[in-house]
Amino acid sequence: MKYTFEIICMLLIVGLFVLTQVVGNQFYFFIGFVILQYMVMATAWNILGGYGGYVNFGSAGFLATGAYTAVALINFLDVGLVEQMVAGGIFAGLLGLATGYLTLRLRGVYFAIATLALAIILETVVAHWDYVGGAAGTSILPKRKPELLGELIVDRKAGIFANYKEYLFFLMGTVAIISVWVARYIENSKLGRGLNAIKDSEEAAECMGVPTLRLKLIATTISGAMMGVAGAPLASYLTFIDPLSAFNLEYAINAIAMPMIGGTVSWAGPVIGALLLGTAQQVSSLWIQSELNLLIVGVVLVVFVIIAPEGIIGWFRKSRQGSRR
Amino acid sequence: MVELFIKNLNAGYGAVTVLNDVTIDVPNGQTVALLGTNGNGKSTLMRCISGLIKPTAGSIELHEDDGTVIDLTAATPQEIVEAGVAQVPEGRRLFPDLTVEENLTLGAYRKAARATLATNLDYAFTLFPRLAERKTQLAGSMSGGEQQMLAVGRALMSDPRLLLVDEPSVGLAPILVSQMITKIGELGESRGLTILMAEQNFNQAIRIADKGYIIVHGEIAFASKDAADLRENDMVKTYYLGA
Amino acid sequence: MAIFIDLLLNALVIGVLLGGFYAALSIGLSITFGLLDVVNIAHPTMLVLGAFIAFLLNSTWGIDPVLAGIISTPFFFVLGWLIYQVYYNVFEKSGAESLRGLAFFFGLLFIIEVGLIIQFGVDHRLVEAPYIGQSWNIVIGEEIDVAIPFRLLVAFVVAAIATLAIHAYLTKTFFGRAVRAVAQDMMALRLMGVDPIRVKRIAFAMGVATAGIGGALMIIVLPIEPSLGRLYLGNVFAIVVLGGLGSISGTLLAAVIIGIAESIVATFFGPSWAPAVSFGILLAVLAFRPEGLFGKTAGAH
Amino acid sequence: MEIVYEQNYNPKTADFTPILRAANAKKPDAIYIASYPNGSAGLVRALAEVGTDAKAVGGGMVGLQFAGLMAGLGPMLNGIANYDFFVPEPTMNLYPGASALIDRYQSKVKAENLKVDALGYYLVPWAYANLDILGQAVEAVGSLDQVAIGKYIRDNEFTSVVGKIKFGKNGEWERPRTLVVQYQGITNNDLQQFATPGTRKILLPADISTGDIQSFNSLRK
Repeated sequence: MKYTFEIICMLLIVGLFVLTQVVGNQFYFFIGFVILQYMVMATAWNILGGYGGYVNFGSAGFLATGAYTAVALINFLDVGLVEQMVAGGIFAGLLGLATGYLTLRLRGVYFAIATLALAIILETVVAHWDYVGGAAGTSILPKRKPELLGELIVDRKAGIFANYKEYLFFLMGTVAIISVWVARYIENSKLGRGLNAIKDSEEAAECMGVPTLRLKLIATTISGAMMGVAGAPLASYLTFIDPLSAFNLEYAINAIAMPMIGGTVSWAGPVIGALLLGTAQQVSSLWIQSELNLLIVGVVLVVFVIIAPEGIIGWFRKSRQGSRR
Repeated sequence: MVELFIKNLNAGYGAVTVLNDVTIDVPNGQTVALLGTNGNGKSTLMRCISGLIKPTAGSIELHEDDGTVIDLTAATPQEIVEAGVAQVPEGRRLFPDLTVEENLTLGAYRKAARATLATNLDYAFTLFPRLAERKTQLAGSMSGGEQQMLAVGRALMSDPRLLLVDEPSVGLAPILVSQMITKIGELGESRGLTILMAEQNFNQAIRIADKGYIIVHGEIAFASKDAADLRENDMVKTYYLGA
Repeated sequence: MAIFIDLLLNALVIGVLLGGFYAALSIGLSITFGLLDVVNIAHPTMLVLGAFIAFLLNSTWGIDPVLAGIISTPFFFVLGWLIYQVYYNVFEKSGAESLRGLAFFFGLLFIIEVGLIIQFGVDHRLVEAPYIGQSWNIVIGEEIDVAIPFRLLVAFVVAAIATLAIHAYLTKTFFGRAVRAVAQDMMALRLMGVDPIRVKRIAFAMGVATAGIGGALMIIVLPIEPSLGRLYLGNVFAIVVLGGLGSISGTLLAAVIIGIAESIVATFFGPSWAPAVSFGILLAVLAFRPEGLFGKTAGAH
Repeated sequence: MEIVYEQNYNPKTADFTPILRAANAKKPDAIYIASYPNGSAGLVRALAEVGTDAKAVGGGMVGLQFAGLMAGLGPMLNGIANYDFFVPEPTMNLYPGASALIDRYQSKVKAENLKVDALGYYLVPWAYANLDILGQAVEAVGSLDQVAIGKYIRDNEFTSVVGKIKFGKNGEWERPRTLVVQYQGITNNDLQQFATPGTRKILLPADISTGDIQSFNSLRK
């Protein structure tokens, strides 16, 4: 069937909604949100990094752009979460476009370092922007009884969701599913094939008439926008935000590690990577030591790039091919 | 003083066989031309001799005057250089970000050549005065002709007994080609070097060669008896004219 | 006016000293990344490891931190040797070094960092040495005097010696020249009778070995904790790229430029703008001159 | 009060001498520093290297309470006034059980070689009190009903290792309990001197003070 994937996506969104209504313990939504956020980050990173071969070290900068767009909007207009996410996406997308323009001549490691530099400059600027809390950060108290299209969304008794954690979880889940759909669409489109050609050899791609410049700009914009959307609810989720946590390098690292572990060639790679690594991190920080979080990322990453260079996806494909023979 | 013997050599890349049963002899002090157009296996043979590619069958040996035989077939590139074999690779393969002098000095990396570094450097500069003028210039910024001089100079820095020259004429203007080939010819005479030179410019190569081989599709299609045979044999003309 | 001159003079002096310190942090990366093309993003964390070893030697036996750095250098040489062995066999040999190699070093970064947390905890650590907390005051004129903190001076002098020694080694010895040539053409190097893998292995080990002494300087200059390496990741890469890949003297110069820029900005505009300025310089250089300030070939290839 | 110089610093700042110099140029009477551990240590060193004519220096410097930094900085701390939560001064005896708790903590850290603060004055009593109060509230309420527990904590006074505690309208301490201490008479880098009275004289609150504030430079050699 032509729209099987789309139908599955819709069913998943409905499934997420049902979960929020059935499961009572807020805590699951609390950690589920992080895993879903990482799924968006990994998927977004993979569009540029996995398909196009451009390694973005500055993912945290895009995420924080979304988060701070949201903070500015809350202070300025007191708008709801959905509006914050849309605005966060737009601004981070614009930042992606600017990054693309600024780094057009850069490839490989140079591009990676330029993105890192950009994130650090942004962090410094935000730390001086007192309107959003400056270096000290700012507390965000989510709106009481928020409404969307006339419906009361979050309220213990009368709302669609009993609390903010459920609402945030549902929103992030929806964004994750849409992101994955977009990534899959790109993968099978002219854009995806063009990016793949760029990854193999930019010169060759150019010679074959691939509009490398345009494709790169589209990819940096889409990837940046996705990260911005994922970052926008961060302030509401943490109820506090400061530059140090919003621009944390851990976001950048996870955004790279997850696709690498899952596999960078297909949309499913970042999803699997985020599910595995995200869950492992959340579980380990609960029951073991929080530092072990990072140890797990480190060890898993090293082991994977050594024994399963194409990630879990590649590993499966290989073993499937092996058994066919 | 050495003589190079290659017997029944087979070699290739992975599953692709490039050289098939190649037998060549480069006598002491002679300049031997390995002729053939592009893609016939000249460079592969050169790489085999230098140990960059391992042959799948056959042998490569250096025979010394006193009867010692050095087997190069399974030797590493380092051991081959230590045995006194230097190569001027196809495409020159200079270190573009190093200066002319540094490129030359790297040529003397071989232990036996380090002691005579100064003498050899002087020799290279006398042979190619242009290099002396551009001593501190980056190799990558020089013209094609100068780069070829540097490539030859660099190979000489290791005090080789056997010099392999792969396509010295590629990318050079005709006048420079003839100058370069003449220089290589002089080298053989003045330093008593044994030279194996791969070339597709038949005319120029046979000018200085003491004997020659024509390689076609990885096989030796013709082996001349001597210099006169190389210049006059009809086979050469047939191949040269592009049969 | 006197105050302005006083501040400017001190900012310049501190900037140069700071630059020397930054050079010590970057020089190893200038070898491994600049000359060998190995993107060792774990380098700053290795420096922190070096700093902790200096701390351990200093707090247990009272060994001077600089001496401790020299003592730990062979250990880092071996560590670098082993890491390259894995890196070469798993990634470089199969030509898969770019993305996977990067991920490999990313993972290494976290393994070292968490190892340090498990071993030492997350507290800040300092070392004791007679020169820490002392300074050399030079009175130049009325209301103008220059104070040179000894810890920065020690860092600068050691860094300068190490950088010059490495520079001399790379330009004056046969092996050093081979190191500089190895990323340019491995095959040609083979034809010179050099084993390029051995060259890379030793050179990489040398680059990592600088983490011993560099880490010691780090803990002399500032308190350290396990995740400090991540903070310096941007700085050291910025300096190496700014200086131009493959240029050791360029790295030193770039480090001094960043040091002076940071200290002038810190003095006259406020310290919190400093990173934006140094990374602004980097970004501008990357956008308009990708080969870096002193690089020879284009970096954008 | 006139503010003559105010700046933020970045967590990565390696050297703080330019900052102190720029501040000194404005000839301040007092320097208030709000810093995290890295900056605290950097500024203490800069104060030792560049010096200052300000009469009072310190404020909210996080990190100087940590055993590692105290030992590392040693005499460089002299004269700095800083906030703290608990110090081994005689007047702190009004907290019943605190010293027994610290003793237990210190011996456990030593015996099991734990990678945590070796002294534990700064956070241990209050962390203990935190959970103690929660525990008392849960027992009094008799269930895990969050609303009821919250109400109980707001409405009642508690006694724990840090004495009597009552919370004010906004959840703050009804009576401020933060100490202001001044580092005095530190002679070397030995950690144990910080476990004895005298190195951190309590200036505030006044009822438990063990010393008077002295000018910054009078306490430095």
